[in-house]
Amino acid sequence: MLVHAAPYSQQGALSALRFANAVVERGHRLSTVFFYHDGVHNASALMSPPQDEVQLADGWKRLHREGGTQLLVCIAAGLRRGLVDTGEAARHGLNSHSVEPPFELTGVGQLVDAMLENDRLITFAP
Amino acid sequence: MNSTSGISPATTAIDAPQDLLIVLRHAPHGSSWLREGLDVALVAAAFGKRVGLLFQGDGVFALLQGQSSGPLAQKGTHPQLAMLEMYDIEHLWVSEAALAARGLPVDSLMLPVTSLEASRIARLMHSHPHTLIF
Amino acid sequence: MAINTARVLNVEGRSVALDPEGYLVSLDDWSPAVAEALAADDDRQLTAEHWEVIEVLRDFYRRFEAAPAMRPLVKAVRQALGEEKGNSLYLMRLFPESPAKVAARLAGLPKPTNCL
Amino acid sequence: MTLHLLNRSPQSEGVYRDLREAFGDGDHLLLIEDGCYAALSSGRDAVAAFAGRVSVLKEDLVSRGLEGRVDGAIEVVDMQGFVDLTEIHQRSVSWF
Repeated sequence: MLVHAAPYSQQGALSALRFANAVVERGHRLSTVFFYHDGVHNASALMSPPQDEVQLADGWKRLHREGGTQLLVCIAAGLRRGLVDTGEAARHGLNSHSVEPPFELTGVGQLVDAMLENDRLITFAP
Repeated sequence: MNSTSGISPATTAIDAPQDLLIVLRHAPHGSSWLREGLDVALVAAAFGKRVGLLFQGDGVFALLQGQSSGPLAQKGTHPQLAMLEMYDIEHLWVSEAALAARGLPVDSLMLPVTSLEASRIARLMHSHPHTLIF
Repeated sequence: MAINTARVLNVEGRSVALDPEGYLVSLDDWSPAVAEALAADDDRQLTAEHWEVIEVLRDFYRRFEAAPAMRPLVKAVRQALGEEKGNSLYLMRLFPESPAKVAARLAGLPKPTNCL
Repeated sequence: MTLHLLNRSPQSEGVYRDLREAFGDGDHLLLIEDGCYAALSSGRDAVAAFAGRVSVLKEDLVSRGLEGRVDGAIEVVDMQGFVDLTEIHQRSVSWF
């Protein structure tokens, strides 16, 4: 699955999560969610929505915890937008980070690999 | 109608499907869609995948001559397009209708492209195993 | 400038700021003397063969505003310097580890985004 | 056979125009998010070219108060139906 939509800005992030849950319920394996464009914001460890709203971050992490879905974040798109894990923070001399496991910063090459290895790719856009 | 310039028809035929088709529908500068779509194309090609590009809708403005970063000091996409050749991305298709709607003749573009009428665009999509739209 | 300076290299009396991985903070600081200093900092000695490739990289960046991945680097070197040098073995020998990364640093190109 | 997802209202004419070019024999269109406004009878022109091969996602209709207003020619599917469509169609692309 490829997610371009930012959380809470566009419905695409929520649509993606709801579709992901439905696919898993059906018994399919969802190997990878790749976050690109503004979708990288879904990986922010600092998201703090009000309690009475959809908890997108919890939803993504549950996919990883219960089904082993990889949560991959495009590193180039992420760095530009402030999505940085501890490794990249060190590499760039930043004193804080915003991405934590199970989200992983990775290259676009992983998207290409995932596309070729899996039998379906569904994109959710803003 | 199928007009080609520069590249021999054999290399741009739509019956030469690539591993991946990237469809570019957004104009340069106003958003990062075009840039990020091209980035996927370049990375896939750097990994040895065969990549084709289809310019559709406002994406055809990416092919306009005379672009620059200019007063915006924001990187444009025209150097990325010029670089495609270095990544062996040679299959460039463009929507004939999108060009016509925007008053752009195919021979005024910065790269040689093959223009396709609508029915051939549908066939192009069908002939590719993987398509991403940006 | 949002890029952080980790340390400063002194080159011919000028201070050249480097980021935590040794890439130039400001690409305008680059000069051949800076390239030599960056190489020395890495315990590398630049020969004429290295310089040919560095020039190819700088030309690539001038034309395309981007640092090449390995495949297009090989192609650019082949176009500029011929078949004998336009192959990854030759480049790996000149710039061990990762030619695209190491040579880009010496040529004063932007730090790769780790995208590959 | 390709499943096309579209999430824009029919006021975004360009995206419908580009989709028409790319829509082939045996393809199917699923309207999601703001795309479900094209499922109203007022959106008939926008999706006329895909007649008989258009579905719309129920939860997006319901949340927008559109469930009772869908054009009769368009099939309403729930999330399970969305999954079905991705199973039937080997490929999927998204228009936005």
